[in-house]
Amino acid sequence: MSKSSESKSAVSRRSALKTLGLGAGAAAALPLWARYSSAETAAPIRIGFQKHATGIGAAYGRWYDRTSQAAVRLINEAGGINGRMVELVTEDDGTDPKRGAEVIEKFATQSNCDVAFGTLFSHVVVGSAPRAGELKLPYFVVSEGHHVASGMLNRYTVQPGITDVKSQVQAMAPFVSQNLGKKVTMIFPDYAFGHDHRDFFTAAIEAQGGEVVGLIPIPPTETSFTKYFPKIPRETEVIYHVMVGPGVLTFVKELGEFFGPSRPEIFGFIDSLEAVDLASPGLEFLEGTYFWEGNPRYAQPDQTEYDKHFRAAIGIDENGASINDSKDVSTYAHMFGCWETLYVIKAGMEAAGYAGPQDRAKLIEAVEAITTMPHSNEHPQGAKVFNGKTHQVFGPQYISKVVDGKLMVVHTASIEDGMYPDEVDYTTQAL
Amino acid sequence: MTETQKILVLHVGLIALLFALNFILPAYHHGNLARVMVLATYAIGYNVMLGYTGLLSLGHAMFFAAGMYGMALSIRHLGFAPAPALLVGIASGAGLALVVGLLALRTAGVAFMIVTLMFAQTVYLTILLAGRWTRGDEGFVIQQHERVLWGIDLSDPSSRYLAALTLFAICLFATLNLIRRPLGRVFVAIRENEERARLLGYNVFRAKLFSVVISGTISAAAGASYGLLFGYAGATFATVQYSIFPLLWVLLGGTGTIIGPFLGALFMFYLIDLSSGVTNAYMLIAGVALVVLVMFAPQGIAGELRRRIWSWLP
Amino acid sequence: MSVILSTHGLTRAFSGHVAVNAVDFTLNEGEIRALIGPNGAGKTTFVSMLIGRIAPSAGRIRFEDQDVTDLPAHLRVSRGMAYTFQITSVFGQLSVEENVALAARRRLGRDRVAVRAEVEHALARVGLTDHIGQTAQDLSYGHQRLLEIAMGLAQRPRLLILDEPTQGLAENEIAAFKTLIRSLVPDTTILLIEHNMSVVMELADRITVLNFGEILAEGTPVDIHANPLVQNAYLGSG
Amino acid sequence: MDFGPYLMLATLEGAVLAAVLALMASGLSLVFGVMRVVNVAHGEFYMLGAVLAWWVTSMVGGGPAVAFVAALIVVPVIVGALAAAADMTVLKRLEYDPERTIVATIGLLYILQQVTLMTYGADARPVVPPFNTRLALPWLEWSDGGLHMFWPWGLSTTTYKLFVIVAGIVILSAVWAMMRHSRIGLLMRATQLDSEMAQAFGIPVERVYALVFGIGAGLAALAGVLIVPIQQAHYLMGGDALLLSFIVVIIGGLGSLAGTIVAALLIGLSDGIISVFFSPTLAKIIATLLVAFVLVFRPQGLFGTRDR
Repeated sequence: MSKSSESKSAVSRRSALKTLGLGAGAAAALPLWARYSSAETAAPIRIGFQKHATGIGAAYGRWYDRTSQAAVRLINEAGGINGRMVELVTEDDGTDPKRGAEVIEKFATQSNCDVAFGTLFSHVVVGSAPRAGELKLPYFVVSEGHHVASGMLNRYTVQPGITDVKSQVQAMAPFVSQNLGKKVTMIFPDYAFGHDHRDFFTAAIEAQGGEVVGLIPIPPTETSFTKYFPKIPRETEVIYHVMVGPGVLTFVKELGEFFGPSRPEIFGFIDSLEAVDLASPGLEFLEGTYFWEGNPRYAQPDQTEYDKHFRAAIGIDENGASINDSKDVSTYAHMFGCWETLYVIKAGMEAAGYAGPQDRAKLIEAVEAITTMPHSNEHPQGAKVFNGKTHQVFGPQYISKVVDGKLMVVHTASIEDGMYPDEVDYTTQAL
Repeated sequence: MTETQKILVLHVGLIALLFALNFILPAYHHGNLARVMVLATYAIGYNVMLGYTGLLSLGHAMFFAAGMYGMALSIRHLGFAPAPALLVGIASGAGLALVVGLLALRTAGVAFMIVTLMFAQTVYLTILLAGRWTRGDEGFVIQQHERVLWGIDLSDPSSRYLAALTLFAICLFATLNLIRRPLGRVFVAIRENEERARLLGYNVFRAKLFSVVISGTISAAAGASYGLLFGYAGATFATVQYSIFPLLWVLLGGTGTIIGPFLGALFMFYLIDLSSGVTNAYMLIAGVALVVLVMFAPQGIAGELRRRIWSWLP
Repeated sequence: MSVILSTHGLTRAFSGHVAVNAVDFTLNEGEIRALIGPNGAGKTTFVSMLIGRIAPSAGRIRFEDQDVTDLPAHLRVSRGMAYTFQITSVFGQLSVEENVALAARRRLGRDRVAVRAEVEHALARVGLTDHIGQTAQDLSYGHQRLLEIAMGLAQRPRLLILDEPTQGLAENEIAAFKTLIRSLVPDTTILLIEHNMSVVMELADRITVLNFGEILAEGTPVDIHANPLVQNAYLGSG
Repeated sequence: MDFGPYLMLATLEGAVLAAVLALMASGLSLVFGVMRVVNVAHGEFYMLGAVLAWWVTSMVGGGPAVAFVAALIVVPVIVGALAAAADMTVLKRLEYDPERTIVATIGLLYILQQVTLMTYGADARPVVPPFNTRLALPWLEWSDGGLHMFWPWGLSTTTYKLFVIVAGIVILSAVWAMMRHSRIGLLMRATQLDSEMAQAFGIPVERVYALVFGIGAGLAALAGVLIVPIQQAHYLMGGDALLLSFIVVIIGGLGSLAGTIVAALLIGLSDGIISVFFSPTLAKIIATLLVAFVLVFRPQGLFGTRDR
């Protein structure tokens, strides 16, 4: 597998050289003014990639980077966007909203980026988006936060590659109440991301005739969790957990140690174990528990060609780990969002006839005009519906069960399960 | 020129230079400088305590955050206009500083550092606890239409720059004036020798309390302005890291100098900005810079200037 | 003559060790009083309680007919006491001028002209006029002692407590010091801890001898000089 | 869960935290006691302990137990040597000026953290515990006119957690014995009392300082090695540990080893027990405020004595 991708890149280098050679020859034959304008159009499209290289988001940042690099490579091999190569301009935001906003400014005014892209953590998105809006820099986030669709942000901020948390959570409720139990205890981080889970899931499960019997918010920066578990009410039928950050493995391990052999049903968001090897010591108890997955980490028996293509391009094996290091587990449930977003940028730019920063408004309008995206190599996670008013995409959600130490999909929630009424219409805002 | 004239020329010159830069800087550096001026204001506030009174706080982020949230929450939940919201922010910082000062000043030295750290941690956790209103760590956006101060749209680059410059200039000259007045001289006396100051008949506790309140108020003004100018309030600004930053800027620029905080904030900003192009681990460079500075230039940039050429530098 | 300062049963114990034991002491307005005694007799502890640096374990202090025992140091100073440290305690990084100005400014406030005049006056009296622009820590040790005294003077105190003021001064400076102190009375009352016996004998109106935290003797220089108890205490300790 | 078993569980969890905290904080306290400086990079030595433990255990074969013992021995030595080197190259030149030392150790903190990020990466990595059996614990209940033993849901601990508690006690006893009864301990105590006097008596104060700084860091690293099979090694793990050990050292009275250990117990246990009564974040707020108020109203710490 690695061999074929090597030869592919060698080909692409050769073809790139050829293109360059042609370009130079053509340029030499043209008059001076034309040479300049052609040089401009031949210049690459620059996509500013706001990367969580350091800070608490770093584990995600690394995989967002690999995914994005792979997608850009493929886009370039296929001729780029509007005949121009695509270049990622990567800046670390330190997973910090202040630095995030500074990075956005840098993209817009210093490194001549056409668009900004790639942010995951909500606070960085919310801190950066106002600057993107003011600078009229299209800002494509891959955050799964509800901030875009809630109307808090602005016309220039779009989330076209990953479903938001409100939709994800809502889509889980029917399965949970019908298959696992009606009395749910939620364990979640005590900040905005966790509160979204709390509020949206509580509403959704009640709509399904279930109820939340216990809420256990965990303070950020907590490193040991056992002491909170006794607060789980005895009547609990299902535990719903979602954690983020470096303490996730401890959390899941201690949850297992707490219950020992007799446990209620457990349903978690894979965020609790993203980038963590399911074969890690202490996770044996997860056998038979359920997870939401944005994209199934383990290649399923009915794996699509699109998923194979996606894995091969990034260099990921059938267990969702790096092909070079089986212990290097990816953030598979989220990172497809970068890939799909880049293809949305490509589609938007092509539809808008994007030629340069003067066309940024046109680009936003073109993206807003997108409605559906078919399940394809460009959208390997599944077909999508995009809502141009709320700037939010909706896709299928997966529920997997741990069987023999692997996550096997048992239910696919449809796009409709995750739909909710619009809370904003960004298209009414000025461009 | 007398010393007073030299001092005036230097500081008025700095403000004039910054004003002129508004018209010539390229967009990126123009934006950066606006940010640096607000952060430098925060550092000026910090310097009142550390540089002029000898009080080392490790919890100043709580004042910055108090200003930011006082402003932002009154816009978001009470529908205030920017001007009164700004006042609410500044008043929140002043009030918090008064309470913290009354308690923390019962301690000194290392204990004072830790107490301020603990209070700041409490403020941070309280912001998270009140997530229903503050949106916790994620924070919230202050929309563009809510940021029009006296008809001036603060999201416009030039307005933002000039607003930041105004804030910076006010605080710069206010502290310059302060340290030349009797109260400021008492601060310095306390920094130099607290016991002696007490036995000259000065109420040292009250003077230190003034210092904490002035420092907290300026820091809160910076926090409120930051939120208003850049359209965002979030709990990150209350974390320990944001208490360490002004310490770094002030030490880097020169403790107990009026222009030091600005120089430090500017230097640090570009150090991080440039080194982040070289390596992901740009904080490594910040770390090395700190160690090197403290070993070879403990007085900071302005301190070295004072030691070598401008002995009159206030 | 009226009493400016008195103590009644003033006591201070440090974790069991009694440094000052039930001292009854009165100081008359306008006099120069010397406080002497062997090392460890409790002199510095005693004056530290007078000025408020150390809280007494028991006893009361009255200053100008008011009980000041519970007042913090800075309020005693603002009522007219002043204190110069035994170990030089000036603001080392600040200029000589600013050191004295700080002492004067509490009383004179923002009046820059008056402060400046007071500074020049105090420095002239101790002979440091030429050093006005220097940084205090660059002064010689003796000059720092004089600066300390100038800071005392600039406060225009009613009672000036000097803790070993002549330590480290040259002979000619000591002579000038004696003249200076004499010129202060009777407006200012002087309480002086001193080891230099010639200074004590020449300056003091009366002498109080402290030994093991208690008053051993009190009287004129001539009386004390002749007192066998005092001689014994000094010889015994030395 | 019923109140009784809940309290017992919280106590057990608290004891594990207390053991680790006591180790780490005694290192901080030792450094402050002898050298009169605050080492802000102390949390990073803890982090290095955990990260190097991961590294050593993945290098050494022969099963988790052997690998873990190897880490337990090798890692503190490496970290201690590193810290001693930092002391000799940086802190010594600052002449241990308290404020400059704080700044320098903040710099050191960033350096260690970022070098770890560059080499080890941003992931949290687990270390296999040498042994780890879940122990369900019984509880007694008065019912039907007699005492009955039953096994409440969730009341359990693991053998490894019990081992951490025991290891903490053993190591701290060893440190205490070293301070009391060895020549090195004597030199340290002499230096602590009066460094100038110690120098005058021919004690190599500089070397004692380097040694103390090394031992302090070694203790933090040891805490890191012990905790890593329970938590994971992550490059940002030092921050909160530093904050907690600061709290412990302050509550215990700066520089007092016995006070530090008592305070670690108090903080460890109360961290567990306060969370029984309040919502977790509120519990953290209350605990933080309590510490602040202790400092404000008893600045010498709960167990220290006033200087004058």
